Amino acid sequence: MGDHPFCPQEGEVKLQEYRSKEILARYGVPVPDGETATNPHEAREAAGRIGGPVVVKAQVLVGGRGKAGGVKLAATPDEAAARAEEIIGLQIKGVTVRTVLVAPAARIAREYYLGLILDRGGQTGTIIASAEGGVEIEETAKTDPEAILRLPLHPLIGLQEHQVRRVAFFLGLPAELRKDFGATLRGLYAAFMESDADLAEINPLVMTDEGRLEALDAKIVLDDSALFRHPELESLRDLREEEPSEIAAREAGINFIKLDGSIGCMVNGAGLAMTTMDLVKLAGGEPANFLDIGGGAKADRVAAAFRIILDDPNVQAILINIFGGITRGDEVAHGIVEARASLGRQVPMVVRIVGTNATEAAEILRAANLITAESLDDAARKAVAAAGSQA
Amino acid sequence: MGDHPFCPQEGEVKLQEYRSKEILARYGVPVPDGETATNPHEAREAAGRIGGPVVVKAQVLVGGRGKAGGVKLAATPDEAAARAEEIIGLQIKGVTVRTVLVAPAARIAREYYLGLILDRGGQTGTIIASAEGGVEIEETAKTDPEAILRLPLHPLIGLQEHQVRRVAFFLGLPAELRKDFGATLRGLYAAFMESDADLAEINPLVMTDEGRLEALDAKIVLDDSALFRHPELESLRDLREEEPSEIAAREAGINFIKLDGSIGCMVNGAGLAMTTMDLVKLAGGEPANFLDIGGGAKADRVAAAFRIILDDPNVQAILINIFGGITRGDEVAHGIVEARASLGRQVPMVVRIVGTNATEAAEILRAANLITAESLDDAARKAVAAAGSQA
Amino acid sequence: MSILVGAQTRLLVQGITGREGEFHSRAMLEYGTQIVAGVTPGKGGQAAVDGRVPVFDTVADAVAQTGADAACIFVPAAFAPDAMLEAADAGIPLVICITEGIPALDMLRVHHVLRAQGVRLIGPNCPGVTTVGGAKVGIIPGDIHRAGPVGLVSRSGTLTYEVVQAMTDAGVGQTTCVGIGGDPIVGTTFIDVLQMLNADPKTEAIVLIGEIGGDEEERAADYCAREVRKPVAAFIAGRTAPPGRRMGHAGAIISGGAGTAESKRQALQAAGVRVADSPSQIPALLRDAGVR
Amino acid sequence: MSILVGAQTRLLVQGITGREGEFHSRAMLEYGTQIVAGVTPGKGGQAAVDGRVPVFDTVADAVAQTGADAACIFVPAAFAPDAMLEAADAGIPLVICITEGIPALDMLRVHHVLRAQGVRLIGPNCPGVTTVGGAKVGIIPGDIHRAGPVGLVSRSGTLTYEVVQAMTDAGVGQTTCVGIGGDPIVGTTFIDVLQMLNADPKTEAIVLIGEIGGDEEERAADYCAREVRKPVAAFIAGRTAPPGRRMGHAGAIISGGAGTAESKRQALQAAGVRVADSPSQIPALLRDAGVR
Repeated sequence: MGDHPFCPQEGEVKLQEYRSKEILARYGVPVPDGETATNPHEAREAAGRIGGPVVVKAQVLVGGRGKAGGVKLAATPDEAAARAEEIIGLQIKGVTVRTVLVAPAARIAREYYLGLILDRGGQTGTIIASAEGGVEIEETAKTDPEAILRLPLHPLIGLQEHQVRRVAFFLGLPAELRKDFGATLRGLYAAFMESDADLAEINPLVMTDEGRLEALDAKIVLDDSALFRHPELESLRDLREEEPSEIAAREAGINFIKLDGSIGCMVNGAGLAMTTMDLVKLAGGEPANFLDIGGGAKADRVAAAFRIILDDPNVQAILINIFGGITRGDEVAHGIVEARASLGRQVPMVVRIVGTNATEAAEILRAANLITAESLDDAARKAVAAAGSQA
Repeated sequence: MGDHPFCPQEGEVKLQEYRSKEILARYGVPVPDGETATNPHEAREAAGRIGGPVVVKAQVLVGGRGKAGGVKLAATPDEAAARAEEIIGLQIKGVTVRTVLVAPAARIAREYYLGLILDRGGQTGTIIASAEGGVEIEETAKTDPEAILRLPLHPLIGLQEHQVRRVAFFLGLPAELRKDFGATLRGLYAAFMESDADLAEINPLVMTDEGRLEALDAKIVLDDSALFRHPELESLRDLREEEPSEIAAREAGINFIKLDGSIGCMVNGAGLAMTTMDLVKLAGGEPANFLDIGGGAKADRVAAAFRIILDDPNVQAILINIFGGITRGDEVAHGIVEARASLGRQVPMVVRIVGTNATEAAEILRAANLITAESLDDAARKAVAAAGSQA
Repeated sequence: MSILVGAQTRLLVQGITGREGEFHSRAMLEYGTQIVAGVTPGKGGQAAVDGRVPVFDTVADAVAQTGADAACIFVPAAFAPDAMLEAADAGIPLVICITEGIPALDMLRVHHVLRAQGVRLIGPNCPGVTTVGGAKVGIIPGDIHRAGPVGLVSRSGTLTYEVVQAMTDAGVGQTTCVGIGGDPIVGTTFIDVLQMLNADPKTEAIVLIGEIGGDEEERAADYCAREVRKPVAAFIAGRTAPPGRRMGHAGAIISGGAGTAESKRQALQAAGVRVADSPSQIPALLRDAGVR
Repeated sequence: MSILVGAQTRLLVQGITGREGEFHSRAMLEYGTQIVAGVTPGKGGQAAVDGRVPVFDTVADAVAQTGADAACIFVPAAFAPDAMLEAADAGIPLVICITEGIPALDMLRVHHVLRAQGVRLIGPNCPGVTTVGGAKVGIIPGDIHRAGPVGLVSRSGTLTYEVVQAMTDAGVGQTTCVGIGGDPIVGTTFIDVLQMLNADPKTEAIVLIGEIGGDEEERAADYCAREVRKPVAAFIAGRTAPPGRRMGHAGAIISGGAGTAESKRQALQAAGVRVADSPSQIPALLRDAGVR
């Protein structure tokens, strides 16, 4: 249920509202007809086809788009074009709106929250439901935890009919809507399972004035580890909202997150990479990034990592920390020296290579005039000092 | 794996070879093309369409049709017609052949057995496999138990790929056939689960001279309790091989099996019905049937039971044993008296009604000149005596 | 306290507003069973059985509000598996399912899930459990019982009533009578109940009612020989059943010579169990074994 | 005997003929690990790692013929769930899965099935387990260890090596080092390993290496306070990680203030655990706690 603005290589893949709805509709969840538009003209045409009042909604992966002016009503196609004009290009939490969804404006009688998450603590999928829809579920969890039903699924047999009934009764749905609600929850569950999702939520699920159920907004977050078996979903990943450097890193097989400091880090292993950042901070510096180069670092990946790190103009020094458990240290050292020779911009580099053939590695590095270090603490201190001397 | 020639109301539904193959083919099991024929003309046409040598096979639910002359090869369409002429109308274990299957004659390199059964003892589905196909698996179980692999499925997650591999290696399949074998076993499993089968077997599964896998013969036995959710399978039940009286019983909601004795039995509950038969035998008589009239016996069902029992000319007396736990005994007694009045043939009846309102019941029965009994042993003795006096 | 159910049992009935559910709930109440709740989805807030039992929409609600600790299920076969899972998920430790005709593959799933959850399931397709003078849960007629020292376990329905009636008529009373059901997959086996009766201080002797098919009776015989120190009497139905034919219960089938009445009778006799030729002999066999 | 693995362990390697499998099998053999069998479907009858390890088509065959009692898995993510189930079905009581990138829903299924079967799963996405001087199972470099009295449990890979190296350099040896893996669903938790190390007579002190995300470290702290009577030192990675961003391990994520490095550090300190600011401080903290 967390809100994670970044999706690096290993982790989650968040889908836009309209793409999430596309998937849910395939599984029988009632989704209002809607069309995307990337300019006012398309928005006008879409509103004309839909007929009647519409809502124009910014398609961004960050929360709070309503408050930011990213969701507006329009009574006519011309109004829809005007609203699209206002929304497209808007900056919401640093993300530029490029696409809007034009959908029929629903007359809402009641709003519900209905979600399915992979609960890591409980080690199973869990239904989350609340009759207080339309607000962030995290907010409801704080203000009125009693208003939320958390119903764990059996890890081997999945969603059961008695659970569908229990959620329907918990939400206090009118009897005549229970059948449609069953189809909706079963559809949400099938979408969650068959897409290998970490999260699939409908918020709000609304009962309209006419007494129909509609998934007014939806969000699906996919498990990145499972994308290999969903080629049809991989293409749904929205690259445009990610940092270009993070996209480049993912393509090179590197796990990278850009930060605001001046000391670039290149480390093998996520835990060791975070530790390296922690020690930079402890030594009085600020890390410019998290970068896990992965196992068995090869020369081309080292070179890609250098390019990605140095792409950030704030970087004043680079700290390289490699625990050569499997990889031979001398090979890594050679790779660093070679890659460095072809770099456009030169900054001081502190290199620590531990493990197999560390002595040979140290010699190669010293011969290339790279700063070496005895320990990780020492490396962090030297990197901070080197960056300071550059600033 | 047993061979059960009868399929009363509660229990199993055995499907003919060609119907079993139809289902398996839907799940991707490789089944040779074949057509059914009910006369020589149709067999000739079928053989013509198939082309090349064919095999003509009697479609009956009893075993041993090969030995009984129910399976014959034909090189030409005319020969196929001649063989069909010989087979159609043949009596195999008391069953008249009405349909033959005309299928391409396979050139067999090797024969395997591959089956899935619901193992009641192990309380899960179990794969049975043997490289000695083409013979009854029960026979192999006796002569060479080591030649059989029994692999239980996980009751909640079902067939796993490592099990598919294990069976393939156990059978010693050539490496190039392993992929096709996987599709076959997965198809057999899907057919088993999705049809709610008690048994689904391919025997033999053959490797042809050309190195292809083919399900040469197949048998599916369905779980009768699950037929309510498989209306498409209910129609596959082969009524023609059952006793007409048993079909009539099933339609009346009565569980009935015809036997060879002279004392008709009408009892509520299967265990009590068998006990009643046992006591008839113990008293020196022979039961003419097993009949469980079910719970809450109503007048129309009592009447139907009388008709079914008396349809058997061997019946010389009827023993009625009702434990009126739920049902009121006096109501059952009235039902018996009424139904008896409208019967074409009259035989002595011994009636024992125990439980609720048994005293009132006894009075009604005595007033109608029916023989009553103090105990079940007494009832059995009186029924045997009454039958003896008729013979 | 006998076994499984008693005066302290707080029973919930699933499907209480159905024809069968209501009829038998009334009979259970008349026997003295404490029915604290009924469940019928969509009828929450009503009261069933002449207004005597509050009805809830879900088992979870019923448990939360009444503290029910046993469930008896009368819902139709298509919905009974879900009902069993619902009771187990709501934390009910004892589920007694009367419904017959449940598909075997459904029961397989339910059986293994409930076992992993530590839930005791009796049935399905069973007449239920009666602890004489305590509680009757299910459909065993209440008036055939008499309090006494004999525990009974059976795969049959009306045959059980026949044996109980014979015992009561002969003045031999019962502690608890358990019908485990005749389906291929049942939650509780002969051995489970033998274990409970063997451990129950009120039970002095045990009656086992079996029938042809499967090898449950043979395994029960083995268990009797190894563990049970109380006298056991038994009756096996189906001596005259022809091989290879099903006799009602899907379980009552003989395949290839295994599971015949004779094999079961011999196994039981070898284990020191007294085997009757007719239900009417059971009381005498118990008297012989020292039952007062 | 330390914990989980040792000189007596009869190891089977699944995926032994793959690049990773063969490389690490060689390293394990060099360490002295007893590898009795390898499994690669279709390569049964061959011998792997320079002819030193017999290869079988199935785990069942390998177990039947070699008596293997632990499995180490190097097969690709798409096939690893099946490999774990195969090991468990063949009766292997300890499965160590090195493979990373296994879909969470697959692991959910495997985790619950293996737990019900009583199989101890370490990982996936973990570096494995080394009992110093006994056996190394997995990919932890063998030469960073030194025998001694400290047990270690960690969610990380190379960070674990860093800490172990620091300990060895400072002359503080280890009993068993366990990498439990950083995935959202893992077979064995901190608490499971703490329990084993706490019960192991050879282990005198414990090191715990955690990172941001989840609440495993907080629960481990609670367990330490309640149950562990041996000194515990800890390091938590990710104090500088910005909230809401994933740092490699799917588990390493901070959501809404819970699971931060600070919350974990505080929970551990409150439980009496000595918490280091840098891996290099761990040896000194252990010395302070009385480790020779």
